[in-house]
Amino acid sequence: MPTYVRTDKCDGCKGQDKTACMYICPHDLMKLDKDGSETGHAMKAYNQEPEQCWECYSCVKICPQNAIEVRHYADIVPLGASVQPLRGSDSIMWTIKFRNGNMKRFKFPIRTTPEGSIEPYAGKPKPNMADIDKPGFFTMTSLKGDKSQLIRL
Amino acid sequence: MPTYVRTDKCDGCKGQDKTACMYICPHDLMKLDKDGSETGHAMKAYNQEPEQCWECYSCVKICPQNAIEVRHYADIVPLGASVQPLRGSDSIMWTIKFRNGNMKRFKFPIRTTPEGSIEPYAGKPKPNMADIDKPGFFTMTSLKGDKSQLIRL
Amino acid sequence: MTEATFGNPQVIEEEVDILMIGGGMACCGCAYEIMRWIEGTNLKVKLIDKAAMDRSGAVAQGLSAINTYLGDQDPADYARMVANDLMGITRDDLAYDLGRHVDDSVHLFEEWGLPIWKQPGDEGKPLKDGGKPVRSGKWQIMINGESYKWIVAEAAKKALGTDNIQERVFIVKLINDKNDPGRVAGAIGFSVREHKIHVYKFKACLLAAGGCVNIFRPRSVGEGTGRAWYPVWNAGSTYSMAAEAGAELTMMENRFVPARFKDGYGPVGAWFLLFKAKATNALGEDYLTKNKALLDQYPPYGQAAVPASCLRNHVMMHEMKEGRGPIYMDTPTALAKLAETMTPKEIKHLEAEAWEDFLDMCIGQAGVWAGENIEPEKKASELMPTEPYLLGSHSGCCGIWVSGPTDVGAPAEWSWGYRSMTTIKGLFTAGDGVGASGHKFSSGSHAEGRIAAKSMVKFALDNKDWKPELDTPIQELVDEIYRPVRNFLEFKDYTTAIDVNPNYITPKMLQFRLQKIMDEYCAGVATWYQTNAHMLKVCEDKLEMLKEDSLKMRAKDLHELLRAWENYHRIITAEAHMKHIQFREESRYPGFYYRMDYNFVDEENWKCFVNSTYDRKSKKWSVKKVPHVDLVSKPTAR
Amino acid sequence: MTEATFGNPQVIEEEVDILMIGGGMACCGCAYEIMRWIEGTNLKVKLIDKAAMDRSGAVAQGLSAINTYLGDQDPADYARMVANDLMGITRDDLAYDLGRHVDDSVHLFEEWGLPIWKQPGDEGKPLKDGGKPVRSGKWQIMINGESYKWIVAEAAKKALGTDNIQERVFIVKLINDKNDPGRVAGAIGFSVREHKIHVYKFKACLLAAGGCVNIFRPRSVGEGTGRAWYPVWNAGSTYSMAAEAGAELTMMENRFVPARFKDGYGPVGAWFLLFKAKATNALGEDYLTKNKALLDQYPPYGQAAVPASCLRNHVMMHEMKEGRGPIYMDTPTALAKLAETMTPKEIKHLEAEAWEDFLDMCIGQAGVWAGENIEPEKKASELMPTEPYLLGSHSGCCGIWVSGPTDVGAPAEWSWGYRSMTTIKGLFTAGDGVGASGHKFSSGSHAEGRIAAKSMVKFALDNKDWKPELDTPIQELVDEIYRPVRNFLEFKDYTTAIDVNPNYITPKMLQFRLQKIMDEYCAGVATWYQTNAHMLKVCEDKLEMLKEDSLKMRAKDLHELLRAWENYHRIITAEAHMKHIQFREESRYPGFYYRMDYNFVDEENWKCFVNSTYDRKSKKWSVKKVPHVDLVSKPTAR
Ligand SMILES: Cc1cc2c(cc1C)N(S(=O)(=O)O)C1C(=O)NC(=O)N=C1N2C[C@H](O)[C@H](O)[C@H](O)COP(=O)(O)OP(=O)(O)OC[C@H]1O[C@@H](n2cnc3c(N)ncnc32)[C@H](O)[C@@H]1O
Ligand SMILES: Cc1cc2c(cc1C)N(S(=O)(=O)O)[C@@H]1C(=O)NC(=O)N=C1N2C[C@H](O)[C@H](O)[C@H](O)COP(=O)(O)OP(=O)(O)OC[C@H]1O[C@@H](n2cnc3c(N)ncnc32)[C@H](O)[C@@H]1O
Ligand SMILES: Nc1ncnc2c1ncn2[C@@H]1O[C@H](COP(=O)(O)O)[C@@H](O)[C@H]1O
Ligand SMILES: Nc1ncnc2c1ncn2[C@@H]1O[C@H](COP(=O)(O)O)[C@@H](O)[C@H]1O
Ligand SMILES: Nc1ncnc2c1ncn2[C@@H]1O[C@H](COP(=O)(O)O)[C@@H](O)[C@H]1O
Ligand code: SF4
Ligand code: SF4
Ligand code: SF4
Ligand code: SF4
Ligand code: NA
Repeated sequence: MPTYVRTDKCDGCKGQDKTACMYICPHDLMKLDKDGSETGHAMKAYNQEPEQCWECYSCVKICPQNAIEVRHYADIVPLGASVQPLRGSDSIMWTIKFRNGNMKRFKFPIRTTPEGSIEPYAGKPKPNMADIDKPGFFTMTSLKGDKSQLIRL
Repeated sequence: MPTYVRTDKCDGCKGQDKTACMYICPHDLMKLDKDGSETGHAMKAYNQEPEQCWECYSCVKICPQNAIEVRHYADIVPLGASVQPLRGSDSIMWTIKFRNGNMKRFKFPIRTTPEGSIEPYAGKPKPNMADIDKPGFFTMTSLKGDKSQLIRL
Repeated sequence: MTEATFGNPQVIEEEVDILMIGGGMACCGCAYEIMRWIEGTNLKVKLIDKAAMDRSGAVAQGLSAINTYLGDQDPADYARMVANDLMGITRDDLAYDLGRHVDDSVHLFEEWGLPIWKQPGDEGKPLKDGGKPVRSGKWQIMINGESYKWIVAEAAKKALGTDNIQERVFIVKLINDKNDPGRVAGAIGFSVREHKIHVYKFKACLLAAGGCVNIFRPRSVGEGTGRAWYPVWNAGSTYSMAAEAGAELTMMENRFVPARFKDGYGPVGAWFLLFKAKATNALGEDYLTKNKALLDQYPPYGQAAVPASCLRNHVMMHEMKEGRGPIYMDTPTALAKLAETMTPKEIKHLEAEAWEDFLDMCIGQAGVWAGENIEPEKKASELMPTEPYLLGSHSGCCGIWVSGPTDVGAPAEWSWGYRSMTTIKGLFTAGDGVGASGHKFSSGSHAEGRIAAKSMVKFALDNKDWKPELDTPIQELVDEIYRPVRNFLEFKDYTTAIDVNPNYITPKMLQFRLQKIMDEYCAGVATWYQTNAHMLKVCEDKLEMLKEDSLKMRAKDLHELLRAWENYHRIITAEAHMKHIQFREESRYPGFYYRMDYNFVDEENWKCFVNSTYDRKSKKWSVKKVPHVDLVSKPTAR
Repeated sequence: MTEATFGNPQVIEEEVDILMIGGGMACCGCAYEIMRWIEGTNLKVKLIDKAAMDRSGAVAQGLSAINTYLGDQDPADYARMVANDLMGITRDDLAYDLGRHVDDSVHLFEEWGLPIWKQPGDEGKPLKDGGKPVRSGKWQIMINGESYKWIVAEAAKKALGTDNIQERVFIVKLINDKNDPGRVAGAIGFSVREHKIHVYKFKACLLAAGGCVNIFRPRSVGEGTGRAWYPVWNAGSTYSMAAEAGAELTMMENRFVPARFKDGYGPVGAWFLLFKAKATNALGEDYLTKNKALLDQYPPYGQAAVPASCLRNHVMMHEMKEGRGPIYMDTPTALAKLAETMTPKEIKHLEAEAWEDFLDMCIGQAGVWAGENIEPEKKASELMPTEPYLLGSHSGCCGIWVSGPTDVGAPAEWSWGYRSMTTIKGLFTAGDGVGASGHKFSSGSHAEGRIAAKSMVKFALDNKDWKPELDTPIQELVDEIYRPVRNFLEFKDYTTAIDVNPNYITPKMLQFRLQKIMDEYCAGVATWYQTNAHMLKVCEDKLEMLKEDSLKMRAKDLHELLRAWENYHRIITAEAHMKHIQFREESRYPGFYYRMDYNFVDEENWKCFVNSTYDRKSKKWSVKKVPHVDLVSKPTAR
């Protein structure tokens, strides 16, 4: 199920230094063909090693042009289906097209806080250096557990 | 064990219409890169689908420049060995280099008559049209076989 | 006329009397025999090979033995051996007929220049004149076979003449006659060198395009995909084109799973027979002897002097499954034993013979030995069963149902027309094409081509005034053949990478998909050759979708167009194989495949042929039982 | 300075106090905890990820459940479950410690914005405040996890600050201290974006680069090679770099072979636990119930309420081998049963949940369903065991031997230094890196990273004045890392096609060769997970040659250089796995692998850890037994 990039949609992230798809792919697959020497399509991205694609959809979800789609692994899956997301700030919409033409749509929440809003230590206690080699976290100093269960104590 | 073509040896069969390797490969693998657009090496041949090479050595044996060699399938065989023939008109010489550097050489006959010398029907009888729907060949009209073995006759 | 381009081929029509499709052993035999019989008849013949005859087909690389040479032996004995090796279900009429013809082809090979090993003292003496061959086995003789095909092709080409040969044209389909759907009238194919489509009309046609490889997943996946035992270029064209033309297939459930040297798939015959090597399990046990009880479960086939090939596999796999692998060919012991009575010079010669066995027919195995630093006198080599192949001339017997000889006592139903003709009028076959026989090998395939040749001449003469008319407009056929090219040209710019595109599929990925389906559901190596009705049903459904998707193959050049159509042929062949295995509710070939829901040989209900026909319009198969009869006496269970 | 080019990289040296290698769940946990503890200490930290933290590691795609959340349950019970699932041999100290820490990380996730499903009535109530989760199983809770990693990474990145993060640098090796070979002093890696090599010196290092995939051949071969269950980018860097630095590994014989939806490898947990679906054989039989006798052969592990994961596979494979496959997840029955008491709206919701389970964590499986026209309410789906993976945080427990907590009654030998430190001074690990525990999952890995964080701060403070010195000249390391590039530049024009060259090997072919060796000899899918001492010996010899040949890898660009070093890490990891399986003379994990020569669990002789060390100079492994002790009471055989 490797990704492919639609020629009509990709704008090479407007010539920015780092394209969104290259930035995000955990397996370093997406590549911008600057001069078209590799694909014939200058300033557009492509998947340089489709047989290593995990179909994780990270690039699909992040592409600002929705230019990336997925064609299920052709050596496994019959042709004609597609699974395409549209990821918003708090939810994701999925459109599933079956080989036989049937369609399904789903929407799921993805996040309850605005993106970028996390303040890691806001309202959290300061750690106590005296606890550094004790169990527990700075957020949690008392630990659960019925110690009588530990038969060698 | 796909074939490879040595850049320093291949002369593209001197720009002839049909190269020897393209002529002979039973699987249509060898290809002349006329303008270098496919390999960077103009007017030299290459194996266009190495993962389909049967290692039959047909191209290796026929190349007039001895430009074709074989590197054992890299996903199967440890590196460093080679098996290289030199095919003459009546015999073939094999040089086998082991991974550990050991060498073996063998020479075997391949043909007892000069190449191109076969006269298919010289000295052979003419067929008798009356025999056309009987068993046997024009070279052989009596057939072996103890018919009593045939239990339904 | 505008110049032909990619996507816009020139169409060339031609009419002959007899067409040969293929340029392998069978067609070479046919070419040789036929040109002599048509001298003075005005019949026009043509041979079409997808490759170059000098090195096309299964013998491209050479061979180190001729496996069928009877010498003093009786054809009835030969027919018995063939039947036992194929678990009892063969056509004795075909095997017997082959047995009484085959030696003549071998004599010709020798005359043409093929070096045949002789017994000491008989060195210069031709077989024909009583020269004693070096027999590796009861039926096999040793040769220096590097140039085997080159020699046989030279004779065929000389006989035919250059004008009657067309190389590098791949035949895609047979075309039925407009007025008689039970008859063939033509064939169509394309050049892989020029933008040309060739249409041939004919009265008779020999379809002998070899067997089928690569419908099952091979054991290696990268560069090593090329390393199948059977030559990667034989793509089931014979079976698929015959089926599409309506010819009855037989025993398509049969397959061949050779046990071979691991990884290189080098031949084992010479090692077992000539060098008398033993195969052992990892503990050094001679497992064939040890597991006699397993062989006894399959009387009489397991009890013959040489147990059936599939049963030899069965026992080997038993050891592997029980965890006593790897299986080894004990080459050091065999060579040491032979060397006991030898001079140093003879020992050197013996070593050369061992290497030549590979270098003559499976050079890749020599590569494996060299890469792994294996010297056979020092280190044993692993054996391994390969993925399954479909063929009819080696130790397998799938193929087309043909009309047999009339003088050997066969039932009338086995000979309905011209010798070697299929159930479709005008369509003949030989070699790997002929089903329900097997063990013809190179020599027998050549001989069978010659047998067919005469019959086709007779047919053509009998139909002198008949004119072939195609049942389909040529432009429709051309459009179909070039569809993969048009798929490519239409959609290639839709995505930025030509290999990943929702509008088409590359032939390579389609082939992988086919292989995955067959491997996982139709008893490939993934399941240790096991299947059952449930798995076959899944297989059936998946193949159906694959067949639909085959219309979406793309071809970016003529080479890929070749791959596209080879794969189409593979799909049809695979489907036939699956349908037959589905139909036969027993496990006739343990070691080749297991129907786990009927894991036994059922002599009472299934000692019969299974035949099928395909309807290319409805895309449906019909499968049926056909009674089996022995024409020579056979041993019974001990 | 001349500009850096391909083949001539710029070398950048940097010194920090604490380095984190990896940016997955464990390193994100570490980053969060550590930045708080070092406030005001002047300690300098840096995190290096080969990818982008937002979507790196196993959680890149998201997850649909958090599999470790204790809630009201006791850590001792958790430790019991972990031990049973891993056939008795786990470190209770580590599991117990994790169990008492893990919930806090889950509470943070929820606070940061991860949607966690709640019981009706508790919708808005956080877990922390007693909100009742929707439990799929005893330990698992359901989430809307598409953005799980994005959220966790945001917190970690905010905590760290941009300057302390370096993405797209692949760490190749750890460097030992010049004066103390039992200590690490640095790490070296290269950028896949710029021609730069990065050398880091440090006092302490958290090596948490995930587990290992693709040392075994995957079940598909073309485009589908990318479809492993485990993320293709985790390449055993954790185990191999630790081993090369001299750290003791433990339980490297353990592996995880998940049973998954066939072809897409979609998760089964929610189907079994939340939807209460049953797995059946092709005949519709509930094989787990039917084969209770098989489970009873492995007391007590097969007799628990939830039999050990490997044993669930064992029973499933038994059915497949007996020819009763395919195995199905009976989704229609499960959904119909749930729907019995539901409103149409609830049924629609249920359907959405079924799809979300895939869409949140294994979108490819949704693709398989769509491509095959499968609607789970109508058609059952096949299950299949995958190829083996090595990991320590899911249902597997291979990894590094670490120092445990001191307050839970563990033997003194289990805690020799700082918590989470390996046997190499300064080298810490977490998540998939920690061996002999398992079932930490995403939440536990995060928590374990936090546990390590504190310990590393302590270590760095205790070693404030210690200066790291590398035991190898940097230029030597640079030359080694760029060898594949130089192999390419030197030889690329020797042949006319850059991928076939006798002087080098592409990383892809090398990976295929590794996978072939492991698959065929070390109990991969090819042998149905079977091996024996003979096969392992062959494996050992072949891996040795492969290791030699790894010096000949080529890299035609930085992307391929990444693949080259990933594969080197895979080879070392594979070697460890093989050596451990070779050493443990029993079959501890039936269903994950079988030593056919010792096909039983041997509680008397092998109820022990197996630990190993590697010497990178001599390239030799030492393997030994380490006694096992229970810290919580365990059931005995019934
Ligand atoms: C593959 C193989 C085969 C053998 C062996 C080892 C190996 C590795 N061994 S050992 O195992 O025992 O080692 C043998 C041996 O030593 N001795 C022996 O006698 N026979 C052996 N065989 C068997 C013989 O080779 C075999 O029986 C004959 O060759 C069969 O003859 P024939 O049926 O004609 O098939 P072919 O493969 O030779 O020729 C096929 C031709 O068709 C062409 N073709 C195919 N499709 C076409 C299309 N669509 N259009 C046009 N042309 C299209 C091909 O190009 C070819 O010309
Ligand atoms: C693969 C997978 C995993 C899970 C699941 C499904 C699937 C398909 N499921 S279910 O089965 O039940 O469906 C889970 C689930 O639903 N719930 C759950 O809690 N956990 C599940 N896991 C388990 C967790 O994901 C797992 O336990 C944790 O992620 C482990 O954390 P950690 O040990 O940190 O590994 P990581 O994969 O997250 O991160 C690794 C990092 O290392 C980087 N890296 C790797 N090598 C490096 C190198 N040489 N140099 C620099 N960086 C270098 C990576 O980029 C990454 O950042
Ligand atoms: N173990 C064996 N015993 C007897 N004949 C064999 C054996 N193995 C191969 N043969 C025969 O040897 C020839 C070549 O075999 P192979 O190398 O298997 O293709 C064929 O005629 C086989 O039937
Ligand atoms: N897709 C989902 N998203 C969020 N919560 C869900 C989801 N599915 C089930 N739940 C939880 O499960 C319970 C039942 O859900 P509902 O059917 O929406 O009333 C509620 O408490 C929800 O919080
Ligand atoms: N059949 C089962 N019975 C009990 N627990 C299971 C089963 N299958 C999976 N699990 C658990 O469910 C979670 C997710 O499982 P999986 O989808 O297999 O990764 C893990 O905690 C597993 O241990
Ligand atoms: S993220 Fe989208 S628009 Fe940007 S380069 Fe990649 S495919 Fe093109
Ligand atoms: S789907 Fe995932 S693995 Fe595939 S290219 Fe996109 S980001 Fe990379
Ligand atoms: S036959 Fe040899 S010289 Fe001629 S093109 Fe091929 S490789 Fe070059
Ligand atoms: S070795 Fe044979 S298959 Fe390979 S390229 Fe040469 S002729 Fe073709
Ligand atoms: Na899962």
